[in-house]
Amino acid sequence: MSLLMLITDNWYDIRDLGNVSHEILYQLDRVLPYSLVYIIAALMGFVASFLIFVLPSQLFVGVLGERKIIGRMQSRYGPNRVGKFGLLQPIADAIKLIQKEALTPKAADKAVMYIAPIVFVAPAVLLFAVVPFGGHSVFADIPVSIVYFIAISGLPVLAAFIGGWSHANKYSLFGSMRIVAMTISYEVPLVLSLLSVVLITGTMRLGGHDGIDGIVQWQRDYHIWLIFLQPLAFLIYFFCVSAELNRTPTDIAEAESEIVAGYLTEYSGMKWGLFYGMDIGYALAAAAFASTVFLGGWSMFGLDRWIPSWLIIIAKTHLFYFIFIWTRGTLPRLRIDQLMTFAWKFLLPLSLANLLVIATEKVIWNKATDGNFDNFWVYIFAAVNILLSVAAVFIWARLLGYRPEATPKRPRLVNTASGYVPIPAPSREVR
Amino acid sequence: MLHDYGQIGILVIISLIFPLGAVVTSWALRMVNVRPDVPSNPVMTDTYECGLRTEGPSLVQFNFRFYYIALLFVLFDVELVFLFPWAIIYDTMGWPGFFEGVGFIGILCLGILYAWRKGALEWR
Amino acid sequence: MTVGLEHFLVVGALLFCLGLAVALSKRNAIGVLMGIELMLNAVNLTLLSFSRFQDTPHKVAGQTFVVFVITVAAAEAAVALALAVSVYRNRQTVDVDQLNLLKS
Amino acid sequence: MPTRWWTGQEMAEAAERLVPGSVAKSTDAACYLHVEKMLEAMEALRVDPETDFLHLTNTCGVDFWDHFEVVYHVQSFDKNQFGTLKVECWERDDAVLPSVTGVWYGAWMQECETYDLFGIKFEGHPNLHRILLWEGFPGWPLRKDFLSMPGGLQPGLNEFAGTARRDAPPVVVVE
Amino acid sequence: MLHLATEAAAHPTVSEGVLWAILAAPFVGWALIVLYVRKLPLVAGWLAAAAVGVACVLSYVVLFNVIAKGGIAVHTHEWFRAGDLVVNFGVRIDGLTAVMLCVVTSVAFLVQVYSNGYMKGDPGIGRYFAHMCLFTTSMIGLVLADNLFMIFIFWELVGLCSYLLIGFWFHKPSAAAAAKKAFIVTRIGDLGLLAALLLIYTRNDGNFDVSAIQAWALNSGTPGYLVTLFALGIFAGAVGKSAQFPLQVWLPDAMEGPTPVSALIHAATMVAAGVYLMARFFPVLEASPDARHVVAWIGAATALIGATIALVQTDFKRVMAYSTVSQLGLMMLGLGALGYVAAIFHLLTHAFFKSLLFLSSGNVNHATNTFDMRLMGGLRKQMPITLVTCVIGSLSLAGVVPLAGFWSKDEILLDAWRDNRGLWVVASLVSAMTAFYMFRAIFLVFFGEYKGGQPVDHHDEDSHFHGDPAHPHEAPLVMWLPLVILAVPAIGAGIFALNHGFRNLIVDALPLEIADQIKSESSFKWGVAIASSAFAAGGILLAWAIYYKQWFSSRSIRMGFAPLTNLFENKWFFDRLYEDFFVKLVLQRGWNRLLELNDKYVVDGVVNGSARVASMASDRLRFIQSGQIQGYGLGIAAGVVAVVIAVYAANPL
Amino acid sequence: MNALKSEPFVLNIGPQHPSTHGVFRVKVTVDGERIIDAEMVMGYLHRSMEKLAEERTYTQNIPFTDRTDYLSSMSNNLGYCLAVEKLATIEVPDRGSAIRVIMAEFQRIASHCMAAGAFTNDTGAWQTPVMWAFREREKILDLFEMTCGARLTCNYMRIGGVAFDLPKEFEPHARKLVDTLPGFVDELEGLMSENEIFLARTRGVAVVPHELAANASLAGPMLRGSGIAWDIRKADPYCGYEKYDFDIPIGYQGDSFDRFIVRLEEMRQSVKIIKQALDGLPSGPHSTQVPLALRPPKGEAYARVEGPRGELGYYLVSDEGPSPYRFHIRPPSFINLSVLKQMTVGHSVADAIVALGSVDIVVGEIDR
Amino acid sequence: MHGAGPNLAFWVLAALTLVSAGGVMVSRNLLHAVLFLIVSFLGVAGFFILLSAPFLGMAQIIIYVGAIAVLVLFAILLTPRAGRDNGETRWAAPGVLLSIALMAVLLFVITDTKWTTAKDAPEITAADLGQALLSTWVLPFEIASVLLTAALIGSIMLVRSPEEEAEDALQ
Repeated sequence: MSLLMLITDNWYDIRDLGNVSHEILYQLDRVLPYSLVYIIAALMGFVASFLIFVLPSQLFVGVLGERKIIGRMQSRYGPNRVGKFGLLQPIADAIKLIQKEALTPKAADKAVMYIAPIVFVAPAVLLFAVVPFGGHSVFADIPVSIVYFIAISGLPVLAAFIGGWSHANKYSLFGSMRIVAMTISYEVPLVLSLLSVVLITGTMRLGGHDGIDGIVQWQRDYHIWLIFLQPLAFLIYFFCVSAELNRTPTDIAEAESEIVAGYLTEYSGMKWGLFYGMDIGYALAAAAFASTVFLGGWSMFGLDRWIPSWLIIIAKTHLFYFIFIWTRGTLPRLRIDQLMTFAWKFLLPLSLANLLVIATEKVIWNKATDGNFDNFWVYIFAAVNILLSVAAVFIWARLLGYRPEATPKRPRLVNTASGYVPIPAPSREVR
Repeated sequence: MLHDYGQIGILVIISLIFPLGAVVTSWALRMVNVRPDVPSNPVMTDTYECGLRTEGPSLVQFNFRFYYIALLFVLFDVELVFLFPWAIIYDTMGWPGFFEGVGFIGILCLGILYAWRKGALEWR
Repeated sequence: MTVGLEHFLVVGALLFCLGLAVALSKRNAIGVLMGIELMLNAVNLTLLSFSRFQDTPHKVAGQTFVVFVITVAAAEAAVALALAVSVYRNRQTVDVDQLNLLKS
Repeated sequence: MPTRWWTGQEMAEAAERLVPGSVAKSTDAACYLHVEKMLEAMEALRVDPETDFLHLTNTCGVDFWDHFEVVYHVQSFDKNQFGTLKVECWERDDAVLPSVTGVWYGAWMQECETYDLFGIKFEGHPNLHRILLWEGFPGWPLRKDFLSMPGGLQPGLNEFAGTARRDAPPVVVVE
Repeated sequence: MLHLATEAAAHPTVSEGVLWAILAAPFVGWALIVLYVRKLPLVAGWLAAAAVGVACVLSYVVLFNVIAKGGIAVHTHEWFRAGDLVVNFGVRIDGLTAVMLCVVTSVAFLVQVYSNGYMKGDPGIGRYFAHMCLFTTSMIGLVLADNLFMIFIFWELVGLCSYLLIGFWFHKPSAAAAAKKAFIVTRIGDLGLLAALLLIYTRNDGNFDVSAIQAWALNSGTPGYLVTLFALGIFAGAVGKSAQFPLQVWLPDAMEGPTPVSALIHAATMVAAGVYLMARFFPVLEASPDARHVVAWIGAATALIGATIALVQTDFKRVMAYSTVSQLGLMMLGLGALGYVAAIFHLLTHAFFKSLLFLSSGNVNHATNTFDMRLMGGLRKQMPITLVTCVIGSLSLAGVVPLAGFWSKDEILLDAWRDNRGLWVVASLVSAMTAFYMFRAIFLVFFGEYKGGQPVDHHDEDSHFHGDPAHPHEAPLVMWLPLVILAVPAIGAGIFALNHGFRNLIVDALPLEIADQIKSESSFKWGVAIASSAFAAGGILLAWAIYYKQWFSSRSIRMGFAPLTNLFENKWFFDRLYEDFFVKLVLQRGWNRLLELNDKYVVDGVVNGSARVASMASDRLRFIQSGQIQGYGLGIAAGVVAVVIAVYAANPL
Repeated sequence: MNALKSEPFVLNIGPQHPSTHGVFRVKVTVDGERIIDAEMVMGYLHRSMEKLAEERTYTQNIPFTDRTDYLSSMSNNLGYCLAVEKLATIEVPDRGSAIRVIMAEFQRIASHCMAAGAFTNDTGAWQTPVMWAFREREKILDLFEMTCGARLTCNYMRIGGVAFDLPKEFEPHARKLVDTLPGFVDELEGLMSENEIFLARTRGVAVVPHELAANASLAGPMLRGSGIAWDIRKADPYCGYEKYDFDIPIGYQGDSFDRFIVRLEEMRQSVKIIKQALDGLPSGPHSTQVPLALRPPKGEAYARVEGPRGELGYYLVSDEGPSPYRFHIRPPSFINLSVLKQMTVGHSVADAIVALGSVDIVVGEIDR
Repeated sequence: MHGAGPNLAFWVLAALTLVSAGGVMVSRNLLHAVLFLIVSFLGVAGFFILLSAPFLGMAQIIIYVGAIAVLVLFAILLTPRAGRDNGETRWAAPGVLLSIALMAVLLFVITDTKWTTAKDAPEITAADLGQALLSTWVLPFEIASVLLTAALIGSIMLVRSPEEEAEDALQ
């Protein structure tokens, strides 16, 4: 029984839909052997955390919502034919994809080409295992959640790589190399930004609840979101994660207008569908992770006592996901050299600087408060860090040669046709 | 403790079954002839190159810059094995911990400075 | 049968021997390196098994050693693959059969 | 100030002044250059500050059954003037003219086009190839006698003699 | 921190970090230059100067601290432990160390500054500064080291750096050969040092600490022959590094390196290392009279040989080089004559005026594109600053009264007088000769008519010269300013001898019983001083008469002393001796012949019998030596298996 | 040794590629991602219009001109009609000229909408700017439909004037549209040229220095982007352009961004011209009567207009027959392509796409 | 190890790891070999977790699967003409035999030894690891960074092309 409690006490919180599962498991444990109940618990966790919380929101907010919102941004309607408001569009898409002809090029490495999408999907599901949907409702409450997240999120790039490599297509190879190069470049500042979060909270557990340390619990304790305390880390996280997810403006790996969808060029039918669907899955996972780490997770300044916590986290996730949609709808794509330069010369030094600042502050904090609970210093640091972040971003950009005022954005106007008009000297100098 | 990981293990199996199911369903539909069995046109199984035959080998030598990037990445990735434990116990260490960490990162930064200096970060 | 130390050691030994076989038999230098990585992994596995099962006062030493072995393995892989790439640039091959400059 | 359109005579005067002996004849519309001296004259017309024809607007060929004319429309930005130069080519089977790409780079594509459609070879062109039609296309379509070429297409035929597909060998014209 | 029991009362209080910083500053400079700024000559140069400058400033901090507090402080840490061998890594600070630190870093700093002018435009300038920094580092490490093991490490590093720097223009065959020669010859001496190290390891329980060794030597229980062996061992090392007879041959050839390198090697760092080592282990000499006499007489021989060869050299820089050999001989002589203070004092003053002289020779080369004195002359008009500084250096070296050289040389002469009159005679002779050859050089270079220098060979792309030898000119600021600065101590360093300040400072580095004994001796004797001044004046006057007034033709004098001049001009046939006798005769004819005979009669007898067997076996075994790693790996793994089986079979658990 | 670098290999951009705006092919040889050689292959859409035109009467040729540059049929019609009028010395009534100006300028705006939208699409902006541009273009096409019944291939101009007079509801609609268009241009400018990523992608990419631009016969926004103030409407006014007040926008250094902003500014200037033309729209006939079987006197004529892509010239030779003896189009986007190699070599593939987009090619016009 | 779960996990992981390590041995295509190697690494990571070292398990995934595998893949793609061939040398047969011999010896030793095992397995958290790294092993901790930097610099020097070398050959 005590062992069963280990599994089940994640699930007792009333607002977490937890008591239902608790009751079910408790009753089941009386009649069934332990290992069966264990597997049923895992299945229920999967059903709850992925099939209830994630998949519907992925289908209807991710697939449909993204298409709708981008459609609105582009002054068109978006899907509106299948079902009311096009609600059934994702399902129609899925049915269409499943029965589509699945082409396999003659030159392709068939086994690898089939394995790649499957391997691509699995980590997306696994990522949600550590996302806390409430104080106690987290699928696997492991103490190294952040490292788990980093480790698992590094896997899909391999799948994309071998998928692109497998069909012996030049565009795909371009895409594969680009996606790996870009992902590994952006992984470094991403990890460093998360490291600064770990540094300040002192724990690698994502969730936590009263009595157990965790990043969400830390944010609850100090009544502040880490986005205020570490704006720079948040920004770096955002850039890096959108690069790793291949979202515009960093979608060079599947750049439609350059290398014709890159590593996806030869994929069709359900295999392509898995890549496409799970792209959104990863975006949602990244958004959920970001909301947990930087936006307070399932906590809401005390409101979580009244609102179901999973509602809060899903709302925050989709809020964050909306930013992805927004950038995708509005921004052009960067070039690979610019992206690499951005990662290594801009984000990496900034994240190191951020780490340094946080480390210094943490020591000062520990000395100043002597280990006592103190909100005052947190707010001071939040203010300081916001100022420092803005300053650091601008100063470092300047140091790297960013001169916004040096680029005229309007053409010159002349009134007579008279051959070459030389650029006036000062403006030529600035440029 | 281990139970949580066990659940993750079960989730691995589930998450592999999940896409496998999609692919298998697609395959099953082909079996019942909902979906065409063989591609209707031999050109469809050609490798795509904007509607032309592929010229020359597809797997060609790539830019060595990719390798530099991978090297730098390995460097920083290994670094995090050291830095996460450092960050966890940072509270208890005070200034010595600060200097140990800064020294560690500082030496790594020498590496990246070297790479920067040698132009390994330029993407030509 | 309850799994104990021996089981892990056996797995480690088997992995090590597989790695050794790969390292000794492959013609491609990169293949050889893969064998070496397997051997290093086997060593790590063995170290952790002892750390987990052996009753010693310095239990954390096993993990620490694994950390350093991982570091060394990463450095080794970086340098060895750089060597392979560099050799390829100069000789158009990474076939260890043909890399017999050591031959007296 | 509208463009000053130079007559052929004015053009001939300027060309003669710059490169004596380069003008073959002149009409109201255009100035005809000698083939031997055309490049020299064109270069001179381009660089001379008076004429300043640094922009080759248009180049095309015209088939007059017995000879080809290649027309060069040139203009100046600073002086805002426009002129027409012409060169005649009396050889039909092996029509060759010097390429003006050395003078105006902009003739690159247009000479290719003229070669493609008229069959006039431009000597000195860096990469003279059939730009719109495929290599091996029989005949030169814009010649007036194209439709009556031996073995060729008669009006009303729905299949064109030169329907060489990508993989098929080029059609050999049977005399 | 470990205080010696005898020095518990007073010890330098300077923090350990400062000492490590002195060691680290040039090292960091080296690392930065090698990694980042090799391609930026200006940055590299001034970075190197700055790095050494930092070390220099800190050295003076240490020196003043030591002066204020006196005594010895040892900061030691365990470095590694292999079995019962414990090797420490630490620093020792006392008067001797402090003085050496200041000498090394000051000269090195000025040389670095000078190099910024001298090496301008050289394609390998980044490499140059990196090596210089590393060289300074190793010398500082050598001086700071608190145990023999570390001393040995830095000792070898110094050797390596000297190899790199002498062979800096490695595309010149002569430079490459000189570098090799220096390296090999000093290695011969290092064998002795290694032997001494091993001796300590076996006989002193592996305790390499300097203090422990000193105590070991002074302990009455230690067998005398051991102390003598140890002393001779380290002296062998010093003979190699400090170019003592019979291993002095490398030093003049080392002139092939850039002139600032020569200045650094010959004035402050490498050659001084030998003297420093002997001074560091002075108690050992004290304890072993036999060793002491060997040191003294070898020093005397070296001094004499160096001085005589210097008399006839035509190359300005080689005059300096042989002068260095000679002066080092004098220092060794002083040490052997129990003149600990005198030798170190002479090392100090010599460092200043000899680097001054070397740098001025560099200036002269800068102006004339040659070192050959026969092609110079009359440079006093064009190069007044160089002339003045050079004359000051020469006067100091000659030992003219108020200048620094006088006081240090005088003390050596005094110690020689006290110890052994024969040594005194040699030393006096050498000092007279010193005065003569220095002023011979001065008159040849700066006075008379200018003879045109060496025309620039424009086809020689490696040529370092970038000027016009037909119109010599004064060197730029960075090149004459160090001269002027160095001239100050060359004039005034004698002031330290006043009131026994210097003596008290460095004697504190010794164990108490010896220190007291030395402190009780007087350091000045009118008779000796007057005699030495007379010798110096005589030498100068003779040079003036021959080379300025030309009252006697140098040619006729040369004829008159034909056999001697022949001997001197051929460097006492040392090179010929080594080349012909050792290399050709002994090695090639003797040893090889022996081997050949052995081959013919012993080996062949065996081999012929087994050859067939061997060839058959090798046919089968040849594939093992395929040059393929995997074959070797296979062998290793098979060996492991065999060993495991063997071990397991031998001790079943 | 060659193998020390990455291997050069051939990559086909087109004919079936999203960024070639039709069936156009650039065969690039790339070394890693850097282009070391670029070769254009075209002709996939060749319809031999110049030959066809020799068999048809002068009036019958007008629809052909629609189909060369199908994004700016009005300008093409106008150029052809001007050429025939010049050949046959036909006067056009003032109202006809003014209507022509209005239509040509609307067409320019529509075409630039397409150009700017497609260009931003090439830089990777995911469809949004192109959709916004299409929205405005649709309104203009609505006007065309209202006037002549066709949206894309209008066939509206006639020799001696225009086909029909403006419908009475045209003017209010046009005025309304003209009022909103500058706002739209500002919007597009705010979306794109205030965007750092867009700047980074286009600034300094595919630079055409002004010497090359002049020597390579470039025209239109490509020429003006390189800093050459040359506009046929100013230099050689036709249809009464000398009466309108407008400016020529020119760029700074001839990079892709300059060409883009020149196009945006031209849209503003066009709006200005349309406003003036609407205000001063004279009354009277919209066309002179011209015989259907027109037989111009023997001779030749070269007439040009400033099309959206540059100088659009028509060269006609008449032998007094009912159809032109020689009919030649000076296609601006064809000639503008001649610097494609110079623009792309040395840049990456992504930049090549941007360069191609900044040329604003229309394959119908290139291949004719 | 108590309970059915860990035991089952052990056997599954052992099968996964060893089978895919065997896949590295037998696969002819080098890229397939890398994929097998990745699976093997993942299995070892699972073992780490099973051995109560979750942090190291994650680190194993991050470094071996995330970084080193990518490095190997890049190295393969950068040496294209060397072929994807993963064939054997003539040392293969003796090498395999020797491996079997070594395996036999090791298995014998393992089974023959009486191992003393601890009764309880206290959790070693990342914090403990950090404490050990920053106190007992602080010098190796710092030197590890030096090692990594040296490896980076050396690798970059090795991979640099002759053109890049030529730029600063003389310096």
